[in-house]
Amino acid sequence: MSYSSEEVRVWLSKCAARMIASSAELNALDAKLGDGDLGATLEKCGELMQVAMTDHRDTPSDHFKACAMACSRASGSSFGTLMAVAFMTIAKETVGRDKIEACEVVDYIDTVNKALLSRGRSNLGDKTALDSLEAIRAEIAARGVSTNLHEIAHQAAVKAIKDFRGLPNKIGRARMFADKSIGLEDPGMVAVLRIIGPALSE
Amino acid sequence: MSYSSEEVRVWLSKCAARMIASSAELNALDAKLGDGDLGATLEKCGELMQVAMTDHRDTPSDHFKACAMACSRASGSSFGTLMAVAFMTIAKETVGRDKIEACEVVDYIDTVNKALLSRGRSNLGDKTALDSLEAIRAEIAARGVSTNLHEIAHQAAVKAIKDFRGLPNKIGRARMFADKSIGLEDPGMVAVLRIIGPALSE
Amino acid sequence: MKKLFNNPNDYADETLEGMCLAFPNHYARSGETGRVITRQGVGEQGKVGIVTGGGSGHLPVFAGYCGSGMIDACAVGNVFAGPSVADCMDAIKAANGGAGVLRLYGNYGGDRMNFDMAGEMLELEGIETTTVLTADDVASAGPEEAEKRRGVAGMVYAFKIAGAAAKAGANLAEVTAIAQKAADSCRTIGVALTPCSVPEVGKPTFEIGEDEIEMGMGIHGEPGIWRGALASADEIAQEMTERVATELDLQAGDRVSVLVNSLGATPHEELFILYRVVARFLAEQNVSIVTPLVGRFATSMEMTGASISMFKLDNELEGFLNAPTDCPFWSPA
Amino acid sequence: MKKLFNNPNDYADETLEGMCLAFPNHYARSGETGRVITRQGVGEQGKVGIVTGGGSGHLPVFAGYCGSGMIDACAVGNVFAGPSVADCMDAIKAANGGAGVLRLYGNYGGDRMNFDMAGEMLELEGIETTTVLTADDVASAGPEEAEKRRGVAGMVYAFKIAGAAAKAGANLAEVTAIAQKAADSCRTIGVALTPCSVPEVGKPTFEIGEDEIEMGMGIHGEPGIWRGALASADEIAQEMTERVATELDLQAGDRVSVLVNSLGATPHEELFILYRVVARFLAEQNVSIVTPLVGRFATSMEMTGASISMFKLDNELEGFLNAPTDCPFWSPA
Ligand SMILES: Nc1ncnc2c1ncn2[C@@H]1O[C@H](COP(=O)(O)OP(=O)(O)O)[C@@H](O)[C@H]1O
Ligand SMILES: Nc1ncnc2c1ncn2[C@@H]1O[C@H](COP(=O)(O)OP(=O)(O)O)[C@@H](O)[C@H]1O
Ligand SMILES: [Mg+2]
Ligand SMILES: [Mg+2]
Ligand SMILES: [Mg+2]
Ligand SMILES: [Mg+2]
Repeated sequence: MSYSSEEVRVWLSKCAARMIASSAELNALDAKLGDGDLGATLEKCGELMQVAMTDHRDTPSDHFKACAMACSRASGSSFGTLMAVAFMTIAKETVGRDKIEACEVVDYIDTVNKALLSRGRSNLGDKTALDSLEAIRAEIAARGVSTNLHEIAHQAAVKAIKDFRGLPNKIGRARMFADKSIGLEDPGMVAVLRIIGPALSE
Repeated sequence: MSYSSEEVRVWLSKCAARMIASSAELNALDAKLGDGDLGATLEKCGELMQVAMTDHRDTPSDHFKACAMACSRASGSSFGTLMAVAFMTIAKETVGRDKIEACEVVDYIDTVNKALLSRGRSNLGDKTALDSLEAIRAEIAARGVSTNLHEIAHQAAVKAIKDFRGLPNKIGRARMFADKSIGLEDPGMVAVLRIIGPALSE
Repeated sequence: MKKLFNNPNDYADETLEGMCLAFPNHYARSGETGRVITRQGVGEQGKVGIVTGGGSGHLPVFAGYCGSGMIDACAVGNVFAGPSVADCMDAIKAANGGAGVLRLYGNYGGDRMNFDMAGEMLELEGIETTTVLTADDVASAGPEEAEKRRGVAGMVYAFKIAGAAAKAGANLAEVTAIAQKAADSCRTIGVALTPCSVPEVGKPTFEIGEDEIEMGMGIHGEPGIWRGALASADEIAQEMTERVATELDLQAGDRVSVLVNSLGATPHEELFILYRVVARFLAEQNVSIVTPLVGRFATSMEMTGASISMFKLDNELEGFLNAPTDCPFWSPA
Repeated sequence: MKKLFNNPNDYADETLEGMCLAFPNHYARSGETGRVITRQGVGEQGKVGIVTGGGSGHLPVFAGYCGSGMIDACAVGNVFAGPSVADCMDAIKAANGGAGVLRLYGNYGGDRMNFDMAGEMLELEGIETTTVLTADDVASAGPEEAEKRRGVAGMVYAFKIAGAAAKAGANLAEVTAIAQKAADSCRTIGVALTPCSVPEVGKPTFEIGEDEIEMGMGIHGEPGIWRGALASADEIAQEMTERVATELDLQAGDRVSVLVNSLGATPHEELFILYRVVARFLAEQNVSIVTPLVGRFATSMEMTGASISMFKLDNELEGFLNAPTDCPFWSPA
């Protein structure tokens, strides 16, 4: 199974729409532990991505690069930059190819997450969006690539939030309130879930 | 009847002591309509005057001049300056004489008050210490100089406060709160009464 | 009252002590009480001296503006209280270089009384003095009673102009005349959002609602023109700008300096937001802005609020405004 | 929240608009979003460029320090939020005169991430960049974890030194080295009395009791070392001075610059009251103070509080500290 440039464009467009739609919820979550701008950041990223995704491009890589540019313009907040880094990383990984193979997704997520850990100087277990990505990667790796990639990712993202809720935040603004963060959902982890979108059964 | 240089010195010393004693009351009154420093001002003036009045001088004028200097050092607030002007004026009026005649007191008060009105750019009726001085002058003028000069002054000062209580302040900081000042005693008028000291019968 | 100080009664003295410790090449304490600040090189023979004075709590006004090409000596009172007559005398004596001394200060009854008396007493000692009062606050009285107006932030223009003229060698009459011209060419209005606290008093100087502002309030909390709901910065600035500009009778081609001044807590960010409105207003009238000043020039300690001043220039005023000075507080921002 | 602004989302942009209107000969907006401030004459061929950046709400930090002999270009975020990667890129491009660009900014995770990424992306375009992070806040981590410390008011020394070195013709490696030396030679601690409000949020950044202060709080309200009762200015200043001085290992004969900085609302009067304590402390150790700075250099809008920085000098640093600059905000008071 593989994804064409056009399929990637449509998928990114839908992600963008979901980012915009979850703005209020994510602002509220970030307000508890950070500066309350996570929703605004995703909204701005989403808007710029939607505009960028109206153009049809030859390769998935071109679309990812355009999204990277969009996110690097959107905001100075962490999540926007992390998205920009993620998109830029995958754009580089896939450069020159006209489609993406589903079986490579696990490797891409791994590469992206390594880039993000290095850029953000954080570690797995710090209770961030990157723990969600890692959970998704691990789950896909364990269960194998299938047509229900989306379902697998969704379940993994839900479980990650639950698994980390009781732990303290160890990086970012929320680290300032590490004690307070125990028992609360990390806003960035919830953002990952929202970007993936609802389970098909929901 | 006349007052020697020594009698003047002792009288000024007692005034100074009364100024210090009334500090708290006058601060509180000034706080209602002004900046609450009238008592502090009188206290400082009184302290410097007391020090100045430990020296024996040849003439009443020398004592008044020393008090003028004391008050001009004490504070930048209005009452201190008015006292300095008053003492300087009477020092000039009596210069070179070794005693003061009781029958001249009415004229001295008049001269002092004219100097104060001009220096403070205020008018009689503005509800200030000067209205008290004028009431004292008028009462002495009407009843004639007698040994109970102090009683006459005291009664006039008490009556002036009562007569002006219902009127608005028209000058100084209290003017900013003209409406609020109706029904309140002008702090400077009370200061005059306190400087005179209690009636003998009190 | 949340402030950084020791004994409330030492607030003014310790301020001056620190200021002179920090800038010993610029400021020195003098006078019997140490309540007179003089500039480096004060009392220069043959130069007209300029003294000012007023209460503490308004830095850089007043003492901060001592400097070469600015004020020579300043008499300093307690917070929001005038300087004593004796300190005014000491300041005048310090500033005297034999060519006479201009008393240049804000139009407040108490200060006037004290400076007048100090001047009179020193005339006996043969020091010639003149007086110019700054009275730029348009909110404090109508134009027909302009002589009753308070002096607020606009006084810094008069300090700068008079100081530069004196430094350039003008005589007492000339320095007095140009100081008066500077005072007459400036108008200011303030707006207050929250009060400050005088250390000796220990509570806020006035009360104001959580969403209220007072247009035209004075720098000691004197009553203004109206109290009402906090509006947008643009609306507030527009009203202030119009009130100030009306009186200056500006014509296309005129040149003005604009001073957007914080009363203390209002940050530079917000001064710049206000400045946009003034700049747009003047641009529409083809009036050009020269040497704008945006910052804290005349404050009320930690009061929140701002004032807007306009200073109408001619060639002479503009030259003196831009003349060099070594005052640590004279900076455009 | 009592502040002067219009739409909260326009706070940063309107600040920059006003700043550039007021000082058009010093500042210009550039970049795709207008969120890059450049100095007059930016991009001078052959000169090493210096960029900084960070959130709005700290004026003069960051954008205010653009100027000849200071910063070349600054990327500006929303209030208390970092600049975007794209704005960082635009700032670096603007500052580039072909001799490389130093990224010089405060040690905050988000800013670091964005500047790093901007630098990496521009290396593909052949612009050579280096990084120096300022991390002067001794309250934000112990000396053994100094690399985790936040950059606060002391960064203005690094701006001044690096800017002067670049202006003097130093190459990228040299400018980077002296900027690092400046960053390493400075220590700061702050104390907060009352919070400020971020316009987009609309409520105070933190809560604190009516008589409480927080020693060591950061300029965005980051937690400090202790919370306790408001003490006298001298006691507070003494603790701050000791905490800062300890780490600099001062010896008799050393020379330091001292920066007593208001976080916004704290008035100049109180900064001078604090300054006395620092001056006395250093005098006792026979350390001399050179070029003290007392005023608002790195603020948190209308926050009440102050910080004390010491900057240990050698001949090279002292020369650059006193080199001329035309920045409107560079003034000792
Ligand atoms: N250094 C980091 N590494 C990885 N993830 C991070 C990092 N910093 C923040 N995050 C994630 O981003 C989320 C917050 O994003 P955002 O609100 O944009 O950050 P901020 O406003 O604090 O810059 C956090 O909940 C966390 O999941
Ligand atoms: N211009 C004036 N002329 C006459 N009396 C005045 C004047 N100003 C103030 N006073 C008197 O002084 C009193 C206040 O004195 P003080 O507290 O020293 O003044 P302030 O602190 O306002 O300078 C008033 O109650 C009034 O009686
Ligand atoms: Mg956030
Ligand atoms: Mg943010
Ligand atoms: Mg009073
Ligand atoms: Mg007073």
